[in-house]
Amino acid sequence: MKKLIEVSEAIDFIKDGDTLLVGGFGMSGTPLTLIDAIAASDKKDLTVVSNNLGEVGRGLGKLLDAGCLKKAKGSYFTTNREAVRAWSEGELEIELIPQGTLAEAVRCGGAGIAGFYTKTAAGTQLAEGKEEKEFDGETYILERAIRGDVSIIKGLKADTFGNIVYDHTARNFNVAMATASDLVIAEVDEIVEVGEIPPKDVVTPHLFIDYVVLNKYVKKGGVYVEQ
Amino acid sequence: MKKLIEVSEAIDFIKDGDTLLVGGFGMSGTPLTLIDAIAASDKKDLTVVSNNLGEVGRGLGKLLDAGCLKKAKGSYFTTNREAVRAWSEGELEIELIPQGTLAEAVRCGGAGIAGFYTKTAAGTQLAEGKEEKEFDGETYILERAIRGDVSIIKGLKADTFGNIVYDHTARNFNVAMATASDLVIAEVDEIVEVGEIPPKDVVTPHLFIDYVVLNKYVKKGGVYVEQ
Amino acid sequence: MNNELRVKVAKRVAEELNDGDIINLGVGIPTLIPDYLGDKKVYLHSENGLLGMGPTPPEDEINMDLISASKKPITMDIGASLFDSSDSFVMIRGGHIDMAVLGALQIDETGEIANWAIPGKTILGVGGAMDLVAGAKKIIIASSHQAKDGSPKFVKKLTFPSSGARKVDMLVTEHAVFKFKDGGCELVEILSDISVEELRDITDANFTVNQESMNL
Amino acid sequence: MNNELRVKVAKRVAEELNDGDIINLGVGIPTLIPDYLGDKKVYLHSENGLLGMGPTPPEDEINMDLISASKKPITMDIGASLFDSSDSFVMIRGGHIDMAVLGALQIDETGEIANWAIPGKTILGVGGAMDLVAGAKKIIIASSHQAKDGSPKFVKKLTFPSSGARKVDMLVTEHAVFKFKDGGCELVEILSDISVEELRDITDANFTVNQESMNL
Repeated sequence: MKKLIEVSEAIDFIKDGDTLLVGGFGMSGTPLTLIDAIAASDKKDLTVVSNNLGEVGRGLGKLLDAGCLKKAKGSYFTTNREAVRAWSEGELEIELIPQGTLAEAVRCGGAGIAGFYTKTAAGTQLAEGKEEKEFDGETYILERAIRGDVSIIKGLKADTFGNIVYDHTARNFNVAMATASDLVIAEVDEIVEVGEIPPKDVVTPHLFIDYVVLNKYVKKGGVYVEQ
Repeated sequence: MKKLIEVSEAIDFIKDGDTLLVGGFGMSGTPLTLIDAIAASDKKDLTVVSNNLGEVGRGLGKLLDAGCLKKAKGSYFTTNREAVRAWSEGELEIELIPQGTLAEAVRCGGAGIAGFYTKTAAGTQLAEGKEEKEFDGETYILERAIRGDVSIIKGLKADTFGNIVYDHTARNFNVAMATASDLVIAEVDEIVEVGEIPPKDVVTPHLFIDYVVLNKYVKKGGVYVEQ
Repeated sequence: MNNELRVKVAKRVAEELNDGDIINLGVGIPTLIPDYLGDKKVYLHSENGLLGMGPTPPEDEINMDLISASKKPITMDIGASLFDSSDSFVMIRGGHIDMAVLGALQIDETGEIANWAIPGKTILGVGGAMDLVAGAKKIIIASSHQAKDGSPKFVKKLTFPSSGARKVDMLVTEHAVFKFKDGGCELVEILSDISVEELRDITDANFTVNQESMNL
Repeated sequence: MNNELRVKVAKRVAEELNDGDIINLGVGIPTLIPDYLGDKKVYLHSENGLLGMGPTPPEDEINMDLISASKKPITMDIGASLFDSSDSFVMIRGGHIDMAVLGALQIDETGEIANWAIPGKTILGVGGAMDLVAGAKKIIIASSHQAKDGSPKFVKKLTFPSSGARKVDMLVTEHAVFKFKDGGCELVEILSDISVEELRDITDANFTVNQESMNL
């Protein structure tokens, strides 16, 4: 498979200061192997866009602990008390975005749409500094599209072209994140022959995927563990 | 199945002057049975939003011939020369919208998004009267969301909850149209027991569908024909 | 609030749900509601990408890639469907959720709520709260009547950061049920042995009393 | 333009396609390209909702719910995927199509094109033309050098309605290949027995001549 590369090669595409879009919701659908490799590298000043920042010492939490991060954009960071601490001590910038706005902003980033008007958060602290506009008598705020330098996503399977399917609710942010960076790397549990995923079942078509790496973790008892 | 109704009941939800969102691309994925019933009714002054207006005397072309239409919004009408004639003689208003803008505007209509900025058509005749805005040095135009009073879409199968799957490229505009009206009616070839469509295969979840009707046409030689 | 009172609130909210409704349940009391629906069949929406959320699986069937928005393992009901986050919020923001049942930190007398941040504390989580407030067709708040320190949660004017301009439809606490309409609030039912006067004592918000529904 | 010349243009454009490219082909000459790719494997995107468009099926396998954007019956290549129109235009507008090969009514010397409407005629179809012009990573125009009436299509300034501000990358006609860069145009190759001077006679646009690639 031409797109299949080693994890070490994959993270070479990430440069200091890059914006990284990372799929997942909590620990589900998180590219754990790629994150491990980034945490073990000396990459720094990364901005991570992801719904959460993992948990303490797990998932994206490892990037925080390893000192790779400058900033995190997402909807919910309180599940990682280290993120809260780092923010309160000025070690980490945080930008809080409503979950639906985050999902839509990333989709727009991949869709050639520069911005969109939503009612979500209008009139709240999270709308401060954002343009307002009335449509049919209601106030909407302008949200800008979000794009990244590199996206890392987690699929269940890829075929040899790079078509991706996901495990149950692990589609979450992976589908949008896969569309919105200059370079997109998918981590998967398994690679199957092209043709094994029927055309109607493909969730992320291969044109969005630049490279594929294999997950070093295996699922046991419903949870990914070291092999 | 609670959502299953007769075609005659279904079209009773459509009132004179309504805006009707209609799925399909050319004749593919077009709710032919519902269109027949509307054409046979005395409904008038309808605005139809659909990529095309069928062909002469076929699909949405029947609504034109039956005098049901005031206006058509879509991306490509030249495949129906009657639509071209009706427009040039002032019998039909036409609003031309780039295909991608149409798809996105309808999706936004169903997504609680009032408008979006796209580069498509910026600087062209189709952008006349539309707000422009610069993002990162490029000109985008503001496109407004499109909503309807009633959507009529065409699926391959519905389960008894109203979950829908489509035949190959017949997803086209049906998926977005199913989200963007106050009332949504799906025409399908077959109704299957709930559970027969696996959760990962559902394309339009049942929460978007208010009513389901059965297609009176059957497919022979790849084309829908009268039974 | 003890579990008995939480169940009381959940049961009362369950009465408001209609057969066939699409429901999104917030954390806390709302998660108790599915146990008290009786014969009513509702469809539970989980914002991380599932319509048709079923009960917790047995230990040996847990898959942490089939979870709720609270990140707990779940199952899928028959007729369920899976989708990604952007499509999930099409449903929420686009008005396709019949009812959201949410907790709140404060509710003001117009029905505006605060449910994501306390001033002076770290404000690092909002999740889907604001999207649900902006988009659900109907919103019921299920909450303890007072904060843990005994201060009123149901106030004249929010002092905590608002979750959005949209007003909720109903507030159910262990003591009472209130409905919001046209910028005002009405007491429609008392659920404990409290009197209307005692209720006013522990409530900062102004409310009128529906004489008919209160049998007064 | 006769079929031989159309094939010549298609073959020349085919040389520009790279193995593994995601390609969207407009109507007319571009549809001939797949026959001249040799060993190169490209993926054809059809804006009505398919990546991996295969050849026309035999008569008895036609399904009019598996069609191209030109509404012709097609097949699916191995590894194909199906999606709806809004996702399809995420791909187009979002810059995920490596190359669009389109026809044009006019091309100006800066690379701006007109390919959807003729002034004074009914303007009732645009389809995905403007989305492709706005979003494809690279755009090649495959066209006859002159209009049917012999008038130049390759002009100084568009007189037909523009398809968008975005400039195309290359123009291939039966006579020549032009590249567009920094608002100007360069002749890089002659494909017929025409001289540069004769080419200028049938071309309204100004162009420079690449001495190196022309072996001058």
